[in-house]
Formats: sequence, C-alpha cells, structure tokens
Amino acid sequence: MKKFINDPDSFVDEVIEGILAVHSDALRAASDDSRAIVRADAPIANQVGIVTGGGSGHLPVFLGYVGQGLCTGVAIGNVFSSPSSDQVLAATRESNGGAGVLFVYGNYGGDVLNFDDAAELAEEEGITVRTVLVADDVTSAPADRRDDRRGVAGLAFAYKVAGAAAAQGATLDEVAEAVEHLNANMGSMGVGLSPTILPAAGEPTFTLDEGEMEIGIGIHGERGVRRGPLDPADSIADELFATISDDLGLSSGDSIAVLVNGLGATPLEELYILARRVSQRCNAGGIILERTYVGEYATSLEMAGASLTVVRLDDRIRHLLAQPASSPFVGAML
Amino acid sequence: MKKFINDPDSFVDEVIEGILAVHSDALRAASDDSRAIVRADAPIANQVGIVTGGGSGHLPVFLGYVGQGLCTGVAIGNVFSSPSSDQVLAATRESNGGAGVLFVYGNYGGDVLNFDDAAELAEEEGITVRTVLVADDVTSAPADRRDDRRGVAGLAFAYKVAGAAAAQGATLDEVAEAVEHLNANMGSMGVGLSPTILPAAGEPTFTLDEGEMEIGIGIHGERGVRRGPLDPADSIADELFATISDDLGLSSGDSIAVLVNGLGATPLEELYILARRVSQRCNAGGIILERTYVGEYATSLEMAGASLTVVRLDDRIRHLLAQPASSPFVGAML
Amino acid sequence: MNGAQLGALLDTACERLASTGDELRELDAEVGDGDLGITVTKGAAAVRTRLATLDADVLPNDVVLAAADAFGTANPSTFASLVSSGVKAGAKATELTDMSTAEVVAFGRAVAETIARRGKSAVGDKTILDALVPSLDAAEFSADGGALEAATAAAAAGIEETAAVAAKKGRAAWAGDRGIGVPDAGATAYLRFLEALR
Amino acid sequence: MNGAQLGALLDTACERLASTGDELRELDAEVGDGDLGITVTKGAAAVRTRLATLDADVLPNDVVLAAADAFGTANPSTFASLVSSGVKAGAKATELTDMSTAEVVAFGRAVAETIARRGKSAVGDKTILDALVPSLDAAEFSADGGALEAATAAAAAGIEETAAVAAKKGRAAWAGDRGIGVPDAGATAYLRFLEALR
Ligand SMILES: Nc1ncnc2c1ncn2[C@@H]1O[C@H](COP(=O)(O)OP(=O)(O)O)[C@@H](O)[C@H]1O
Ligand SMILES: Nc1ncnc2c1ncn2[C@@H]1O[C@H](COP(=O)(O)OP(=O)(O)O)[C@@H](O)[C@H]1O
Ligand SMILES: [Mg+2]
Ligand SMILES: [Mg+2]
Ligand SMILES: [Mg+2]
Ligand SMILES: [Mg+2]
Repeated sequence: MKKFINDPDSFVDEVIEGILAVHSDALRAASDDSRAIVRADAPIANQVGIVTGGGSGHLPVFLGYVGQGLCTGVAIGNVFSSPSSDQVLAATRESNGGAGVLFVYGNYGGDVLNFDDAAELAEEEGITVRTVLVADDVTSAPADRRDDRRGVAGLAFAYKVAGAAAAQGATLDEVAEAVEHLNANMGSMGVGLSPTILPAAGEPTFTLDEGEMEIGIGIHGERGVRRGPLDPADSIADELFATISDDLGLSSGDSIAVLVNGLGATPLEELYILARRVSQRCNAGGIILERTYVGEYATSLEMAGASLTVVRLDDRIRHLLAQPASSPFVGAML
Repeated sequence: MKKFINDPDSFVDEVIEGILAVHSDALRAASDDSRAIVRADAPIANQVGIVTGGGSGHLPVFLGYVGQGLCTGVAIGNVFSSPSSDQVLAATRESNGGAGVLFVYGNYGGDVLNFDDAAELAEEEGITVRTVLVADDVTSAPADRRDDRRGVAGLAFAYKVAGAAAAQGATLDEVAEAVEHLNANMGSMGVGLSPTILPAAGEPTFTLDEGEMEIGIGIHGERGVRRGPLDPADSIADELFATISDDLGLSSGDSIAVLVNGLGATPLEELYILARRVSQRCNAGGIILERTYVGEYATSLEMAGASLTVVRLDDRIRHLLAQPASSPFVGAML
Repeated sequence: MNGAQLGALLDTACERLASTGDELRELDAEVGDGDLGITVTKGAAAVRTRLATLDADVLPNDVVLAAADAFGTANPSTFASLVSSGVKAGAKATELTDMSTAEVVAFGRAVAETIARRGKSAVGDKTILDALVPSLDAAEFSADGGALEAATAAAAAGIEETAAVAAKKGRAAWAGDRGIGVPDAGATAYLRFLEALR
Repeated sequence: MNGAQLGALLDTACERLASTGDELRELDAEVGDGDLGITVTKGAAAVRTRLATLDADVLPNDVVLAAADAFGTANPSTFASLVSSGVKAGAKATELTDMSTAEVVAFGRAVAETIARRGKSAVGDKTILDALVPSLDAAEFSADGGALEAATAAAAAGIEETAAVAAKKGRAAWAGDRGIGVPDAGATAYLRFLEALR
C-alpha cells in the first residue's frame, strides 16, 4: 500500500483533523466526532442550508464543497461508506438558518438510507428538509431509469447551482427545483485505468491488466459497461462525449459546459489532452462550448482515470454557474 | 502505460493545445510552435516581466503559474527536458514591458544552459535580463553549497514573490533581490512512493518495491538520500520537517508558511494527514504556522509522493505572499 | 437461551466473522465498491465491544438491540444500515425472550420485511433477502434441533441462485449483466454469520 | 572524406543509435531523470532528417554544423545543449575540410573545451568529458587507420573509471555517493556513437 498513512482505522479522522487545522478560518466541526462539518459562519440566517455528505476518499468531494455559494454543511463517512444518520443530523442542525435545508448528495443506497433517516429526525425537530439526489452517471442506468443512476462528478455543478440559488435567497422549493433542473440537463461518464486501495482493506478494489481500461467506471471502482484494451486518448474522449451527448440529445447550436475530471492519479497534463479533443468535437459538431473545467473535482483515492461531465446550458443554469463561490478547496475552480 | 495519450511524440504539444483551447481568455502563444506562452495581456507596460520554464510533466509548474501577480511568460520543454533558448527568447520578448525581464526557474543544468543562451540573445536585442535560480531542495546539496541545490515546489512561492513585487512596480533589481531573499529563507524535501513513466520512454524512471519509499527524491525521480521501508505518515512528516527546519535554523517563535505538495498520484486525503502532523510539530515547537498550503503545486506526472516546503516569514515575504494572484491553474491556491 | 448465553454466542460468532473480511471485500468489489468486508469486520468488532458492556441479567431482546445498534454505526454502509434497522424493527416486533425456533423465525420475518420495505427490494433481486427468506422457511419447517443447520443449507442454496442472475437493487445493480456469475456479497455475509453461530 | 560521405556515415551511425534508447534511459534514470535515451534517439532522428536536406556538394564543416543544430533542438536537455554547442564551436574553430585524424582530433579538443567551459566541468567529474578527452588522446597517438578503434577503446576505459566515482556535475551529482557503481550516461552515449561509426 503506497500510502501516507498512520493507522487505517484512524485514516478519515486524521484527514479531518488536518483539514480543520489548516482551514479553521473557513470550516468548523458540528459534532463531537468532527464527522459533521459546516461553514465557519453557519448557519446563515434566512438562507436555505445545503447539506451534503457521503463516504470519504473523494476529495474535494464532499468536504471541499463546503463554502460560500456552495454547501453549508457536510457529513463524512468512512472511506466509501455512508455517514450515519446522526452525523447527517448534526450537520443539518447547524446548517439550518430557518429557511429549511436541502440535502444534495449522490445516489447511493447507504447514503439514501442514512440521509432519509436524518431527514425524518430533523423534521421531528422542526427543520424542513427536502432532498435532491444527484444521478448523473449515464452508464449506470438507461435514460428511462435516470433516477437509478449513481452520482459522480456532476455533484460539483449541483453544489454550485444549489449554493448559488440559496445565496440569492431562493426558497427551499426553488433551490430544490434548480438542482432538479440541472439534473435533467447533465450527464457524466468515467473511465478507469487503475484501481484504488481502501486503507482499511489494503487490497485493490479491482484489477486491470497492464494496458486495460474500464469504460463507464464509477467513482468507487464500480464496474462500467466494458473492459478492454486502452484506447488512444482521442478515442476515449470521443466515446465519453458521444455517449453523454446522445443521452442529453445534444444538437448543433446547443451551449454546454464541460468538466474533465481526474479520478486521482492521472496527471493534469492528460486531462488537457482529453479536454483538447472535446473542444475539437464541439467545434466540429456546432456545439458551443462555453466553459471547460479541468482538474480534480471528484476523485477516487489514487485511481488513475478520468470522467467527463456535460451540462446543457440555458439562461437559468448559466446564471447560477456564474455566481461567485469559494471554499478552501475549490474556490477558483468553480 | 496507464495514460490518456495519443502519440508520445505529440504529448506535450497536445497538452498545450488543450490548455490554450480551454484558457484562451488568460493565455496566448508567443511562438509559432506554442512552446512559448504568455499572459493574454502581456507585455505589461513598465512592469518587470517574469519568465520561467523548464521541462513538461510538472503541472501546474510551469505554465500554470502564468497569470496576474505571477509569471508573465513561460517556455515549455519536452517531458523533463529544457525548452530551447529560442523558445525562452520568444517568451522573453513578449514578456518585456520595458522594465526588463527576470528569469526565475529551477536549478537544472539543461535549463541553465538554455536560459543563459536566451539571456544573451535577449540582451543583444536590448532587453535587460536578470536571473534568479530557485534551489530549495535541501537534500540535494549541503548548506554550504546551497546554490547547487535543485529547484522543486518552492518555485510556487518564488513565482508569487516575483509576481507580487513586479505588480507593485519594483525594479528588476528589486524583484530579483526579493526572490533571492525568499530563496535564503526556504527549504523543501520530497518523498517518493512510486515512479513516473515518461510518455516517450514508456518505462518507469526507477523502481521501488512494494512498501518502499525514497526519501529526498527530486521531482524528476532523482535519487534521494535514502531508500527504505515506508514509514508511518507521522514519521515521514517529522523527518521532512526536522530536516528542513534544521537547514533553515528554525527556532521557537519563528513564523513560517508551509506547503504540503502532492507529486501527482497521492490523494489529497493523505496530504492532509501530513499537514496535520506538521501543524502538531509546530505547536509543540513554538513555531507559528501562519499558513499551510495543501495540494498539487509541482508534480512529477503520476508519481505517488509528496514534498514539504517551509518558508520562514518576515514582513517582507509575508507582505508579498499576501498579494492577490490569479491564473487558470492556481488562482485561489496561492 | 437467556440473554447472557445469547451474548456469548454472538460474541463467538462475531469473533469468527473477522476472518470473512477478504472474501466479502472481493465479492463486493466484483460489482460494487469493496467495502462490505470492512462493514462486517468493523461491525462485528463493534458488536463485541458493545456486548462486553451488557449486564449479566440482560434480556435476549436487549442483547439483539444493542448488537444491531453497534453494527449499524460502526460503518453505516447500505448493508449495515439495512441489517441494523431490520434487526431493531424485528426485535421491537417480536420482543425476544427465549430464542426458541418459533420466536427467532418470527423475528427473522420481521427483519426481512423491514429490509424489503426500506430497500424497496424483494426475493430475486439478488440481495441478502435471497439467503435470509429461504433460511427462515427452512428453519420453520425443520426437525427439532435442526433449525440452524436447515437455515444454513437453505441460505447457501439461495446464494447459488443469486449468482445466476443480475442484481436489481443496490450498487451491484449498476453492473447489470456483468454481475452474473458473482454471488451476492450481502447474502454471503449472512451465510457466514449463520455458519459462525454453529 | 567529403561532405556527402560524412553525411552518409553520420546517417548510418544515427540509424544505429536508435537502439541505444533503453540503455541510456536506464543509466540516466539510475541517478538522474531518465530522459537521456529520449535525447539521443530523438536527437539522432532529427539529425537524419536534417542530413537528408543537404546538397550533395555540402562541405564537411557544414554537415557537422547542421547535425549539431538538429541534435541540439530536438530535445534540448543538458546533454543535447552541451554537445550541440560544443560541436558548433568545434566546427567554427576547426573549419573541417577532409576529416583527417589530425583535423578531427583538433575539432574534438575544441568540442571538449567548450563543454568544459559551459558545463564548468573537467575530466574526473563523471561526465561525457571522461570518455571524450581520453578518446582524443588515444586517437592522436594512434597508428595509421586505427584512430577510431583507439578512440573507442579509450572511451570505454574512461567510462569504467566514471563508474568508480561520484558525479560532480549535472543532475547525477545530486545523487552523491549513491551514484557510485553506475557509469556515466552521457559518456556512454558518446561511446555508443563511436561504436556506431565503425
Ligand atoms: N436495496 C437493497 N435491499 C436489500 N439488500 C440490499 C439492497 N442494497 C444492497 N443490499 C445488500 O447489501 C449488500 C451490499 O452492501 P454494502 O457493501 O454495504 O453496500 P454499499 O457499498 O453500496 O453501501 C448487497 O450485497 C446486498 O446484499
Ligand atoms: N556540467 C556538465 N558538464 C559536462 N557534461 C555534463 C554536465 N552535466 C551533465 N553532463 C552530461 O550530460 C549527461 C546527462 O544528460 P541529460 O540526461 O541530458 O541531463 P539532464 O536530464 O539533467 O538535462 C550526463 O551523463 C553527463 O555526461
Ligand atoms: Mg460502500
Ligand atoms: Mg532531463
Ligand atoms: Mg459495498
Ligand atoms: Mg537526464
């Protein structure tokens, strides 16, 4: 295990300690175990609170998106495992500024169970909660079962849209509707080139032969749609872009934003090789590529690989994506 | 080779194409081969131009530090190889706003040869050029031969200091002196957990057994001071911090800034585990840790590993580090 | 069986479960994310720690509630959450007193019902239910003293069937037909638990 | 030897150098960054491309200048920069006409001088100079027609000595005593070039 680590069992808690030590001006713990974290200035009075969370190992997802114009609070589970409902509840309490709380997180079974429990508990305490699941991975279920899809790097845009709407004073229902609108116009797809190792397990989550890739992989190493020999970068970019493009029904004249996301070990250089090709495809297809985000927005520990997220832009999404946002992790990136 | 790549021979040019496609608002080519790049608004009249450069494979070094309050221009070589003097000259010409140009780059033989040649050619064209080499890797030469040391992640601070001084209207000599002052107060040290593969070579630059680390490694995989079994994260952080601390002669009451830099494949989570320990050491030793930077500031393709950079702060450095800076890559990070 | 005896039995079973980590990780990783090994080993360890805090005269039902709570919070993944809330609901519905076969089967039915309701799943979806439900049927109609053996055999048979189909629920469902051939990880965890009880 | 013959000789030699990439990469990687293989293979390929553009009546000196320029810009690493500028300076100093041993040795001395001056290095620092300088000495005092063979043998002997010491210049110097035992990569590249000329 080529990891900087002390004890696998304290991995997540030490990461959080480090983050709180470095970013004490921006973040604070909202529970004794520090597994619930909120903006230092939370709750924001009369603003809808945005709470997210999920398993660890995906930085800057989830904790990195707590900030101004983004999420208000987060609950952090063990590596690749959901936080508990108590942890979600703790984040919810301290994120509630009186205008209700929106849960925005990726569609994973364990998270849904625990967030739903937390929502019930919060409602019992008089906090109004709504939930919008992010389900952007187009290969994880066909279009007629969109809601079954898992949530991947599109989370970044969901946080931006939710946080921007909340900062502008939208109501809980309006913020939820904005994220749902984004969801309907967003698709992602990933490709993995090497596995990750969970610190507590010490073994790779899957194996790929030298020179193999897994097309359609999830951010926990979930199987994709196809495993095969590693294609040239341009073919891979073409396959990801065409698949998402079909799913969204993009056509000439449409405006989009694109995120080329690194899964962890892949150098930034290679992400730009993919971005280059996407830009070429858009030019060739008459699609207006208004903005390209390149970098690590949702990772899977040290997995080599990348994902592509495409958002179809309309005035509403464009406006929300253009709002200022800042967090210790992704300030200038979003 | 687990890489998103088309043709190894066009790797660097495709990366640059991708970067220019995505960041055309901020960057523009300053040579026909696009190996010289400058700020879109370069040259800045009556401001000292800052030109850097070196081999590819280290993003955000070097191109990522071209921006407001940072470098004006850059020359980009092949992976791990110097740019040519012509490329440096091209960047220099378009970075010269009339107040002269400072070359700030890492101390590597090939770069020194080519930048020196470029400096001569530039002087022949009437451009005043000065050079300050960054040489922060404490393990690469003893303190009495500081100037022989190689330049690593400390480059990030050198760019910030140079760019901030230039933006404030300092003269060429003053900017150079500011970077020299930083150099005298900065030290770095790295540790590698896995090798990189040069696209054009297709083979790892070195091999480490499972569970081994190379302490003191350079950002091209240059050998360090010791190879041995992978220590716990805290011991590694202690060793890096103690070595640099001794080199700088830090003592209780000193103020420092620290950069925990990822070399490429190491997850952000693990960098925070190292940052946590450094913060603990500072607290224990009475050293005032004013700011900690955590992230990928100088990489070595997909190498797993990290480096620590420590800067002793005085009012002068503190003031320059506090100035605004922005680039498509490191805006909020610096 | 009284509460102390049940606690001792569970303690031994959880001790034995420690060795299942690798198998469950690998099964879960085939189609999912590979964390089930951690869920079960951490969960089992947490159960043992919690059992050690119980009084000697504790009631069987409270032993079960305490174990469920510990298992559910150690690593609250899908499996841990479903099993924990299922067991808690089962205990509340049955009020376990003597752990007779009839009582345990009734308890198990309530567990399965809760899992199915919360997981929106049914037998045939390739989940823990495919081992749990047949094991309860087998135990109910087993010969005296043979309930555990019958349940174990039925669970194993149910798991074999899961290998033949694609998952319809949970993370494994995303793998679709590519998951065919791999037995369900959660169902296997349940089987290993039954085996550890012997 | 006229210019066309020299061009043909260099072309063959550069073709042969293509196979040295792995060896040079590995040697450079032992203590440095592993790019010398790329420098030499890309450089040799660039030389061949450039040679193909020359006129049939080109002068030997211009063949050498063209080759140096191509080698220096293909992958301008330390080695490429030093060798290219050294060869250019040597050609300017000697004005090669017939490629006699005396002429080539004088040229080589000028190359070595320039490398030493620009690289601030000397024989014994574990660089290309440790092969280049002895090879010139050997060629100068060799029997008629035996210059290349003598130079090759002397270069090989010089390289063996480099293996015994720590580098004092270049990237390899950072490795300090850990570089002992590894022959110098740049010196080896020069030896492979001499061998390819035969
Ligand atoms: N909706 C569901 N209903 C019943 N059981 C489920 C459901 N989803 C998952 N499971 C069970 O949980 C197991 C996976 O557990 P776990 O690894 O904790 O999930 P995850 O990693 O997705 O959080 C599956 O093998 C299956 O037996
Ligand atoms: N200062 C120097 N003087 C003479 N030769 C040198 C010097 N520095 C390096 N070399 C030669 O160059 C070789 C390394 O070349 P190269 O791999 O291109 O360097 P780098 O990767 O550091 O740019 C060394 O093996 C040595 O022979
Ligand atoms: Mg999981
Ligand atoms: Mg090099
Ligand atoms: Mg799992
Ligand atoms: Mg080299």
